Amino acid sequence: MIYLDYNATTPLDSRVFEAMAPYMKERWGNPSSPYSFGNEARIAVEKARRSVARQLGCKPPEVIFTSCGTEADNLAVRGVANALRHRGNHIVTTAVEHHAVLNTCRALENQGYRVSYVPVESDGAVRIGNVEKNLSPDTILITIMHANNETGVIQPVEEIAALARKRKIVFHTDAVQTAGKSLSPSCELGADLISFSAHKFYGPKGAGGLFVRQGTPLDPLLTGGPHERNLRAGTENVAAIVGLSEALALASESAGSESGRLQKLRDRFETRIKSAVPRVKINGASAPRVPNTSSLTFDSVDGESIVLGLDLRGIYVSTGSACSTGDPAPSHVLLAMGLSPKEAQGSIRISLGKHVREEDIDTVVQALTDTVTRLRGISSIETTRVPSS
Amino acid sequence: MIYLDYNATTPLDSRVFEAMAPYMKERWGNPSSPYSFGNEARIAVEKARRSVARQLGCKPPEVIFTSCGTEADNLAVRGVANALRHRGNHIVTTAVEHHAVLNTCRALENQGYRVSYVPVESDGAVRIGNVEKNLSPDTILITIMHANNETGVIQPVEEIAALARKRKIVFHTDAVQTAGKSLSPSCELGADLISFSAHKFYGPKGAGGLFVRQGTPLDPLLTGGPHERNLRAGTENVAAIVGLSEALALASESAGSESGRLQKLRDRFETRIKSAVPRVKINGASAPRVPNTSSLTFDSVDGESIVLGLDLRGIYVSTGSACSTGDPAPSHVLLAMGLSPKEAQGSIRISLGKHVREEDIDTVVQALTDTVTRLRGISSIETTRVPSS
Amino acid sequence: MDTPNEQSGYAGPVLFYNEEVIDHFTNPRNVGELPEEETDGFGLVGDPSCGDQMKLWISVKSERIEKIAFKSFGCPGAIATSSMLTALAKGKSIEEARRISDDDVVEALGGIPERKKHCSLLGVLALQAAIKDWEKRRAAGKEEGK
Amino acid sequence: MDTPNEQSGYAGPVLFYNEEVIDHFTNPRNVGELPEEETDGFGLVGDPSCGDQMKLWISVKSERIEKIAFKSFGCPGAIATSSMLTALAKGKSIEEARRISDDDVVEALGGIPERKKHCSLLGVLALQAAIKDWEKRRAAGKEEGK
Ligand SMILES: Cc1ncc(COP(=O)(O)O)c(C=O)c1O
Ligand SMILES: Cc1ncc(COP(=O)(O)O)c(C=O)c1O
Repeated sequence: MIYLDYNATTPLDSRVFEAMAPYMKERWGNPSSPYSFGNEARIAVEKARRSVARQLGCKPPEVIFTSCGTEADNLAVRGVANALRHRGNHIVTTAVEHHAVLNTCRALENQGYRVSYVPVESDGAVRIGNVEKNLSPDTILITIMHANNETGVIQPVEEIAALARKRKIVFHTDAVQTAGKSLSPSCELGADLISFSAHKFYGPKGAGGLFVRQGTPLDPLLTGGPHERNLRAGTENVAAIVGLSEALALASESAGSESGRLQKLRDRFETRIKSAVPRVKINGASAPRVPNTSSLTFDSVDGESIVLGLDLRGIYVSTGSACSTGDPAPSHVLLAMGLSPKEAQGSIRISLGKHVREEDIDTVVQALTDTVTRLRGISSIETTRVPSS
Repeated sequence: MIYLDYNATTPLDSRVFEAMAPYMKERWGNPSSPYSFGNEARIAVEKARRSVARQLGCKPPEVIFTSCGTEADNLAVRGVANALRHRGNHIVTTAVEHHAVLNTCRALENQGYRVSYVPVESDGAVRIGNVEKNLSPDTILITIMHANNETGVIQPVEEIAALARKRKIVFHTDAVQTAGKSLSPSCELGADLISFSAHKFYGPKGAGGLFVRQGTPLDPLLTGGPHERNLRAGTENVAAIVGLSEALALASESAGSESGRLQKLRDRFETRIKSAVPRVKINGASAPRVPNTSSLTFDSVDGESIVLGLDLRGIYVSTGSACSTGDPAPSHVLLAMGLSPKEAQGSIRISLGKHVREEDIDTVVQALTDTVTRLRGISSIETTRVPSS
Repeated sequence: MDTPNEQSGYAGPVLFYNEEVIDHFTNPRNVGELPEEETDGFGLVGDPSCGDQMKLWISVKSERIEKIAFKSFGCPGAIATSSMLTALAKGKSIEEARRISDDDVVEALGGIPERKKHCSLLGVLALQAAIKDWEKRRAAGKEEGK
Repeated sequence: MDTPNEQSGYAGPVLFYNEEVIDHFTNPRNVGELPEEETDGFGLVGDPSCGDQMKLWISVKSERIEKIAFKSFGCPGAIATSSMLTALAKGKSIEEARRISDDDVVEALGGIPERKKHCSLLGVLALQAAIKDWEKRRAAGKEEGK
């Protein structure tokens, strides 16, 4: 198989699995238990927290473990919204956030919050001026993602952080697509809250986290026991936490060389596909992008049909939109960039990762060319002749 | 080691680990991905859902997977509170709920809900009349646990369910301490919402679930993608879900014989400790209790000191209260049963499980006797003489 | 093929196509266009600016569909159901063809994911449009022939 | 011993006692009571109806603590810090003993979990109460002796 959907999930690194296994097999104690067997688990959790803090460039108590990236996003957005309700009810975000942020903002609108969805330009990036224009005295939170999961486009997060700091507004960034992959520690982004998710960087599913800068007002989402500094109740998933920390350490170690390698592969892919297939567009290509992601729009064909065509050849890519995975609405990200619904429907996402080799790229270019050509042969939009009746 | 804290967490069954491993090692696809490799993961998740539904006695779509028991409790309580806000703002619970329910109710009080905490009798059980007395026309939710984690006392959940049905009030029960252990499928309890947590029945940490009876009004807690029928967003933790279902199937299989065995061990323990140590009280002994739990109060000694004394001999038990695990407040459960703070401070919990043998019980009785005797020798409360100054 | 969607009532995003559907997606029957002179009826349904689109041509001899062809811009479900529809309709009398329902198409394919059932309607509607077109042309022809 | 609590700023429920603390918990020094006739000062602090309690006896010769004894109803932290306090105070002059602080006790034990620091105050307060009692008795004795 050739797997090209690393933005959806990644294989668990076998070293990470080995690090987790003892906490499933032998050291299964509850980290909150008041005896030595529980302490072993607690020590593992706190060691993981220190390691993650080192990778992110923050203090250990600023790391809160959650069950996934979605939970981290919900904790950040709902947590600030609740904690600062007395100060204001306005939230600023973008039109291209992941649904974990976007649908959470929509849910908050139902609870009486006002949300501004800053538009992006056709390159997929927001302009800082548009963010600033949307701020008001009752703005309590800015939540803008680091890199977009569909296009890989990077938002000007450092600039937004500076703006938020100046205006004393809490700033959250969803760094699920960059944590463990960027060259610099996430904390240098300058955000007050940063979400990440282990299964995006060769860690386990069921493990995410939120950096919470000291002093950031935040209410918990899950209440109960005093776990995670009262910010996330629930018996800690020790193995998953250990796995997250191990995965982050390993990923950060190779982030530098891996970025460069992926960028070359991605460029090779884009150059070749553009010359092999007419009428293909790379979305977000003119904005800064993460090195592993390519969003492509093919004229006159349906993305899901391309995905299935490739699937039948053992190549796994995804559609640029949830549409093609059963939801009839085309990608909100591509629409926000100005693509027509038809264009959005004709889009796929390729995202590369550590097991992708140069040969794979050439195989994929060939398979994709064949598939698109065949589908265009079937496509009713390609028909020029409509019988006159 | 002799582990006697099965109510806190349990060892992962090695068969469960084996069932999970393939989903960490080979079949790591994202269940929501639109290609065959993702489908493998989806098939596993939906197979697990059907298996859990079979065990609980409900339909597969009525099973929602969460990351832990705490999340299931929060989803149930906050989910109903939000969904029915327009109908009323009153919630009925008890004074002895787990913090996952209790602190969630308290958080809802801050959001304008009114919560009635039904008292328990000295045996630890609520009386149905007291529940009924607290209902009002604006009651939208009753949330009362099945078995208490500290005392093992079973609440009259079937009666409460009948009452709730009659009054058309949604009823949630936290069955974290009974799921996988009871003889009858949880759905026979008659509740609309039932929480459970895999790590309490030899499954993995990081896997819980909520039974949601068809038609029960419920808002999601984690918003984002359309996972879990829009009730719980976030990439599914496939391995944990597979583990939960495997663990529940295995536990349910042996629940009958295991209950009987544990009850005998518990009775042996209680009989012997009462005859070996003077001034010891078994909390909740006169109410129906789950067979594995024993809550003991020793006069004039501190529970945490007993726990450490036993810990030093390789025996792991917990205090009856979070107090002794660092929180200065004594157990809310024992206080609600009428124990004095001093009595509550002198309490420990023994909870048995599948690796406990008869010999272990005898070893523990001896060690506990020695420890309590030694501590009473140090105890200032045991001093009768206060020098006259 | 295991189809957890249907059995569990699961309505999540993932799609499960069976082998028959995949075969019709990979080797669609009667794909293409009929030349102007062979076309007795034409149907166009769907709006490609928002979802799937389908075009369908029929050639009718003695009130029987002798030739049929389609083109489709759409998801695998749309392509496969359109293909199956043309396979079912070919050789049928107009009256028989008119009665082919979306359920017939789905049944002939051995099932299709719940969320893709609407696709099977597209082909049926295109065929009905083509039959209507044929009726109109025939009526016009009779007029002329008078 | 690894004490993640302190290093990570973690303030969760679990306690980590080091070996020294465990030794003082297992083999508390100077545990017991002094007989009435040897008691020159007595201190009682804490309310057992709500938390830990401690009783402490001292026997003073030439303004020096010759004998000291304690009993404690409390958590391991309370027992260990009380034990260490008596070990520190024994043989000291009243003036030196008065200056023993809770930090001194914690330091002598090589540290104690953050959440248990308040325990170490209990012993210190009991000793100060006993010293006050000794002063009162001495003053009363002098009165009498006058
Ligand atoms: C940008 C972004 N945010 C949030 C998430 C949600 O993370 P998780 O799948 O761990 O819930 C994802 C991935 O699905 C993502 O790509
Ligand atoms: C009765 C009860 N409810 C809820 C929970 C919380 O479950 P979890 O630890 O999976 O969050 C527990 C255990 O901690 C419990 O005993």
